[in-house]
Amino acid sequence: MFRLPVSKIDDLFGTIASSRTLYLPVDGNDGRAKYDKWSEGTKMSDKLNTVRSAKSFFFPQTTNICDFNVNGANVEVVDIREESEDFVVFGVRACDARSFTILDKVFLAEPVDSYYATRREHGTVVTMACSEPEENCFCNVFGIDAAAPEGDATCWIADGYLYITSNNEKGEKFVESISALLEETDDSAVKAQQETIHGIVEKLPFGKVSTDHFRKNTLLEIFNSEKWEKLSESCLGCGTCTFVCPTCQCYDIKDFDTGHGIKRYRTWDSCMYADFTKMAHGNSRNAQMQRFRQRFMHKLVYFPDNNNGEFGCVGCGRCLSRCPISMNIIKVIKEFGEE
Amino acid sequence: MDKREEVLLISGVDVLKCMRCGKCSATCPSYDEMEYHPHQFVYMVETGNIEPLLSSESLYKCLSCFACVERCPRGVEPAKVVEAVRLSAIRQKGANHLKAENVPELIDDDTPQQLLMSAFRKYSK
Amino acid sequence: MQVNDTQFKPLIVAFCCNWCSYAGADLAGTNRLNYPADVKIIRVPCSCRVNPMFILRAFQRGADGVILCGCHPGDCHYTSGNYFTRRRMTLLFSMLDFMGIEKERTRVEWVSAAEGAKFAKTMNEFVEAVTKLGENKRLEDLRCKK
Amino acid sequence: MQEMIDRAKELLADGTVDRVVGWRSGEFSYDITPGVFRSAEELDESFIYNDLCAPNLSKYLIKESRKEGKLLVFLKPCDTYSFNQLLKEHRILRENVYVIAVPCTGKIDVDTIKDKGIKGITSIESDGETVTIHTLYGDKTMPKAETLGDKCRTCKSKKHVVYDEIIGEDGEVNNDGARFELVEKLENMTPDERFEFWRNELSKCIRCNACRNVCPACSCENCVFDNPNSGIQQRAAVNSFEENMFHLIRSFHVAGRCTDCGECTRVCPQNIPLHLINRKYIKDINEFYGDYQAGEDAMSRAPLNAYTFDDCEPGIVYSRGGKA
Amino acid sequence: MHRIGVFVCHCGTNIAATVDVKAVAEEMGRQPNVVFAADYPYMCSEAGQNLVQDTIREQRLTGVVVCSCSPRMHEATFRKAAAKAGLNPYMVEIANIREQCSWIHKDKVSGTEKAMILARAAVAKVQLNAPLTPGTSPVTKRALVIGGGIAGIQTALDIADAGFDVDIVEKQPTIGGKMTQIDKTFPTLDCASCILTPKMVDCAQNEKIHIYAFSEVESVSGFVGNFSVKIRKKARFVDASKCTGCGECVEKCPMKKVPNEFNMGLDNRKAIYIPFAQAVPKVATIDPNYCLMLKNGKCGMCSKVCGANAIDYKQQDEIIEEKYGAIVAATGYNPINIDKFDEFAYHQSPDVITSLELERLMNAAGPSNGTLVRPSYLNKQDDHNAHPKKIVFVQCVGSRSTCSEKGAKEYCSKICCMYTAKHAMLIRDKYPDTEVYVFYIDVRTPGKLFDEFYRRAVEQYGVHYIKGMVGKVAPKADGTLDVQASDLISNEQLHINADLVVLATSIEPDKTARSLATMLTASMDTNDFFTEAHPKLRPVESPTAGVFLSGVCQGPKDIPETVTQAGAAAAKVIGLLAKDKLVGNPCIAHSDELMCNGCSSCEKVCPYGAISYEDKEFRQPDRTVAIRRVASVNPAVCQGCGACTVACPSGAMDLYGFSNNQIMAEVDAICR
Repeated sequence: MFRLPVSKIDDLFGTIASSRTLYLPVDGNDGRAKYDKWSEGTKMSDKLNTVRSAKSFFFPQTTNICDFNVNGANVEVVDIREESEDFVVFGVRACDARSFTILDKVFLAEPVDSYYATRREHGTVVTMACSEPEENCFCNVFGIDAAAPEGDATCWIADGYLYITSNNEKGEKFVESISALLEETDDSAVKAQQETIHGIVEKLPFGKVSTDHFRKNTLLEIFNSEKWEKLSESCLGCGTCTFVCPTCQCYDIKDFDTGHGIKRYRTWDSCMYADFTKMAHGNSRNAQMQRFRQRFMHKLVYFPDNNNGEFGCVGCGRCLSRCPISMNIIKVIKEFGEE
Repeated sequence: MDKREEVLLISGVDVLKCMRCGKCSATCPSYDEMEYHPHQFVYMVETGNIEPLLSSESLYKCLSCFACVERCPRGVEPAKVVEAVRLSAIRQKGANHLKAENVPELIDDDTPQQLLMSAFRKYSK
Repeated sequence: MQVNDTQFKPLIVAFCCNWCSYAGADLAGTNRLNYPADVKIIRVPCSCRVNPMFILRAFQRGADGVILCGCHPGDCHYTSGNYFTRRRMTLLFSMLDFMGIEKERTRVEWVSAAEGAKFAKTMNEFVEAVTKLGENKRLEDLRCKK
Repeated sequence: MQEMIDRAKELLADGTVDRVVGWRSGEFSYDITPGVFRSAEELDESFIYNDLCAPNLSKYLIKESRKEGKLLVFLKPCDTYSFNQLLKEHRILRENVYVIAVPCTGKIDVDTIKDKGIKGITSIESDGETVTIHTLYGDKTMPKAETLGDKCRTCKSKKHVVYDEIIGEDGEVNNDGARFELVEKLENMTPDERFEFWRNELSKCIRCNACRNVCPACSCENCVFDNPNSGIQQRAAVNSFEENMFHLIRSFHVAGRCTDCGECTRVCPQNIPLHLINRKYIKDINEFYGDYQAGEDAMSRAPLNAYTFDDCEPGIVYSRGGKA
Repeated sequence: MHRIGVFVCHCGTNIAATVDVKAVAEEMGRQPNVVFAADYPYMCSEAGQNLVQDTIREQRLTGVVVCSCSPRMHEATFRKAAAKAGLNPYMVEIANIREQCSWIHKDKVSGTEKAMILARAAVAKVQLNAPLTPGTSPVTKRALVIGGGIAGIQTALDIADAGFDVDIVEKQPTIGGKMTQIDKTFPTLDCASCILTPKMVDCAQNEKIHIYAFSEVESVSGFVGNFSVKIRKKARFVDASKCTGCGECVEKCPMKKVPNEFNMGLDNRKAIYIPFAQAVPKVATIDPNYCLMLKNGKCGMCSKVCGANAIDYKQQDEIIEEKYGAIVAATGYNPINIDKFDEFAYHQSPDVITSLELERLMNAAGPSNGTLVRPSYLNKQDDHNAHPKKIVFVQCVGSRSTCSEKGAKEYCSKICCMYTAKHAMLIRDKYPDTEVYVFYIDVRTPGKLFDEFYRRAVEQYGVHYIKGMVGKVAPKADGTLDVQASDLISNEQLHINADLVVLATSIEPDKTARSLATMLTASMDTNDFFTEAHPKLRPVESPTAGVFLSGVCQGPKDIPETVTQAGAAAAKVIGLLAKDKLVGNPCIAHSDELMCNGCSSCEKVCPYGAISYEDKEFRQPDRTVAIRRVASVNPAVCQGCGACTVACPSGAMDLYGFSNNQIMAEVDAICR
């Protein structure tokens, strides 16, 4: 465990940014937090979380995959992949840190998604423990400790100091790179803060929501439940939940005719959209109820079934606060959990 | 710049718009005192035949009453052409039509001094 | 022939209604009235056929200016088409301006079939205005650049 | 609220309607979901109407009014304008809808409260004047006026323009023009500043389509941006052009039809003041073609579907609107 | 996959001089889906068309692009050629590389580059073209002629002669128009009414012709072959079916002080009147502005004396609706208002008159019974000063002038030179003691026997023609007029002491033409003359299908020319009415029912009422069935403007031939 006084945090950022790009949560013009590139004078946000999740660092909203140069009747395929630069994402919360593990299971499984893998390789995730969890937080439901986030290295802010420890080799290298600013210390202050946080988490409104029902081999029963109709009745079919979700990873591949060639790119897609997975014959899920069901079945049933019981949700609470009609995964879990 | 260009530039008139109807001359109150009449001014400027105009007394017979401008069906504005030729003449060194020494002989009791001042301004550089 | 490569040549898309402005453009040609080759005309049945979509599309693809020409108000071959155009484009241009996009890049002119000279004059003026503004940056799509 | 529930029960009981479209309470006092209630029990269990019931219910009626049976809907003043506009566009079958107008004194915007640095909100109570906020970290109070979003702060009308019956007193139209203040502020900027402003805002857009899907004017069977044959289909915006394109075209399509219900801004997860774009159109229409409020009635022609012989020319834009 | 053929025309050197046509063809040959590209000296020649047709067959082309002159010129030619070779004519696109390229640009490099871009846009568009088949619509076999002057009369007679019904709408109480007011006609000097009135009677007696006199067109809807017109029959306060035209009522009417418009206000008529003896229909009309009964309810004299009981003070305007296959505009002209030409003293002296007033003064049925007198002596014709001894004619009053603020016209009114020569000649013939001066700018006499006529006036009748415009007319104390003018040939200023000054005022289209043009959706030029579909090749058709032009409403004309054009317009109408069915324009709007919201936006902007709605059952994506309101377009009514396509937010409404995707493909190709 190392530490440095919070007053010297700008030196820390400066040192990190001297050798690679540093991203961290900052307050935007509207006072809401978003990830942004650090430069001299950038202040880290003290908001609990960013509006958008950190997944775009590894899985951006749109990615150019390749180009086709068209010249008359000749078509030439161009690989546009470039070696990406090293970067550090600082201040990632426990929920988002866990989301990377979930995304890894999708994108790093064979066949490996090279676009994702390259970004993952070049990125170092430095997490930050939560000190003031909010009403929408329920990461503990999925076994995430807001006081001990994962990531390559983890930070805590307590008693005027920033505490830092590494969790793996990449993390060690990171800590090594800033060691000049750090002093070694014990973890007593961190332990004390963790206890406080655990106390708050205990009392969170959704802290005790049970997901047990989804683990009881209940796929068909849940799928065929009549409850979906009511749950989804006012769903607008927008993609807000999907796009703010740190674990949603569906995308569409599209071609854009530039006039002198084609750019093939992939772009986030949402299973809530009416034209999601539209094929030659039409759509596989025709009603909004079916699309709504798909999203929650995927997070709560299909994903865990295929991944040793790990849910496809990290309890960050973004969908809870952002859904235009306040329908969300907690309401779904509770609806089925009550049985 | 040749004289024609100069006159066109000063007057801002497009002499090519003239359709030679002669209404300017028909309406001119100084017609009988002029050697060259308004429609001839326009035509001679159009053909570049300006020297005779510059030396003609006609220049100073035009009253600038603008009747020709008012009546011209094509909007040619002949009075502006006359004025431009006059200016072109006066701008030549020493070509003032009215010199200071000529003024006293023009004075009589009935002439307002303002008229003399105006004439002096108009006809000298 | 000498072409100065560094000089900015704008790309202008002109939507012309079939009945008045396209015929006006033809008349400009018949009378050999010059205007820059930067202007490319697209024939539409009526100025009211022009969807804002087309205008944005032109900017996306690299146009530096878009001009709409139609019959004079009251002379529309279809009676009322240009009246709708007038409202649509007034509002659209005002919105583009509201978004900070140079208002001089878009224009509507009424050119009748008899106004070949006006057509050429309008195009000359518009090309000059757009040339002054330079390249369209605010509504560009970098993917479409060569 | 109890009056509304009682009346709804009566109408269900006497067979006037067979279902009720209203607001359903959630986990907290403020996460309210629109819902369809089919029985008295259901109404007792979860029907709610308070200062937090922001969602505009009129758009749901496009689908609901085409189902069998008659339904009861509660509409706030704002929602009645949307309702009328949809009637004008033949999107709602009026004969299948029983409208009860309910008063509104402005809806509390949770994000506005959160933006004041208040964290961990577990419930919000309002007595119409003062708002009490219970949080994980203690209670806070503030005047209700401070909790309203821009749309409610500059409310255009508390008058219901259509209903079958009304609960409470009908309000007045507010013509003080306050709703255009922010638009005017932008108009007074230089084009560069305006461009900067909108780039900054629209670059946040994640194209989740919440604004479009919640908008009562955006009720197309198939949106051009979803239609591969439209030539302008987009998924997520790839670059600044596509961001501009989406919002320019969307706002143009609703120009003259937007009732200024403000739902677009309310639901935007990225906090983009989208309603300012629509209000700019409304302001321009008022100035160019005379005052027009979409949804005020179900008959008048939308300004873009009408004209007069002496409308202003598009050139007017060059001589007005913002600094050069 | 498309197989496109591109044909680049040299148009002699018209294109080839500034566009490298070979390079354009080569470049087009490299475009995707282009299987054939060639250049040819004259594509529109028979050999050029054969090249297109042969290539279509040999190369199995699915689309053709011709890079040539404007599509307004030869699009139809190449479409026809393609159709002959078995290709749908709407699979042909024209790249306009002449009017909009080679003729505009002098530099060959940029001209060639632009031609390639225009060609590429056409290639891009044609690939999205769809084969189209025009719809057909029936033809109502009845024509409407608006205006009952010599133009309208001749058109109506010719149409009726071919066996078709034709209606004439005339706003005056009688047909006949301006020609009824004219005394003699040039260059033959025969009497105008002698040749006109038989035609008027023919109209009245022809079973195929129906005259709506004292009527105006109220509204026009529909389209070629199927117009529906509302006609307002203005109240005459006389039952036309009962009135025998005996004139008893006119005789007895006590209201005598009504300015007589037929005599240009030079004398008076009664409040109930028949404009002139040969009026058709010969029916009395009460002028409500002067009739004492209608104004004050006191009098009723006409009603008392009418043996036919035809007077009806309660008569109202009546609206009649009729269907027509074709409409002819023959609205004629009027002299312009010369109020603002104060240099001619028109308002200061009664002896300054217009030429049309002179016609009345010389006419036997006129205010002076055909004796030429100075208007100031109209009531004392026996005075020795009544007869004018010196007459000055002023040409081009308000014509050929850019002073539009005075109401002047830039065009030449065309008829003035000839009628002035006629007037001068007639006066000199009848009153050899009268001196006649004609002040002219140019004497314009193209036409059969026209110049000979003018020369006769000078050589045989001794009319003084003086080149130079009159600058000023000033009334003098002795009642004569001082005419100040410049003789440009002798280079002197003249002052003529005239007894009478006659102004050859410019003529302008009738004021009603403008609103009629709007109703007909026919276009007008800046002078309010109707525009022809083509100034040379289609001079009697308006650009609006089914609307034809006859007489001065299209441009200044004399009587023979008017009659010629009237016959030509009638021939065009007969050609149209002889068809049983009309083939429509297939480039019309159509709605995709699956996307239509039924919101009615399109209906609101459609100028033709071509869009209607119906409730239809649709299977929804979620397999439920829903009833939705959807738009459909009547292909016979739609004219293809495309207003609806932009009003439609969902893009359900699109236009054949100019679809969203076609236009965007052109945009893309141009901006590439």
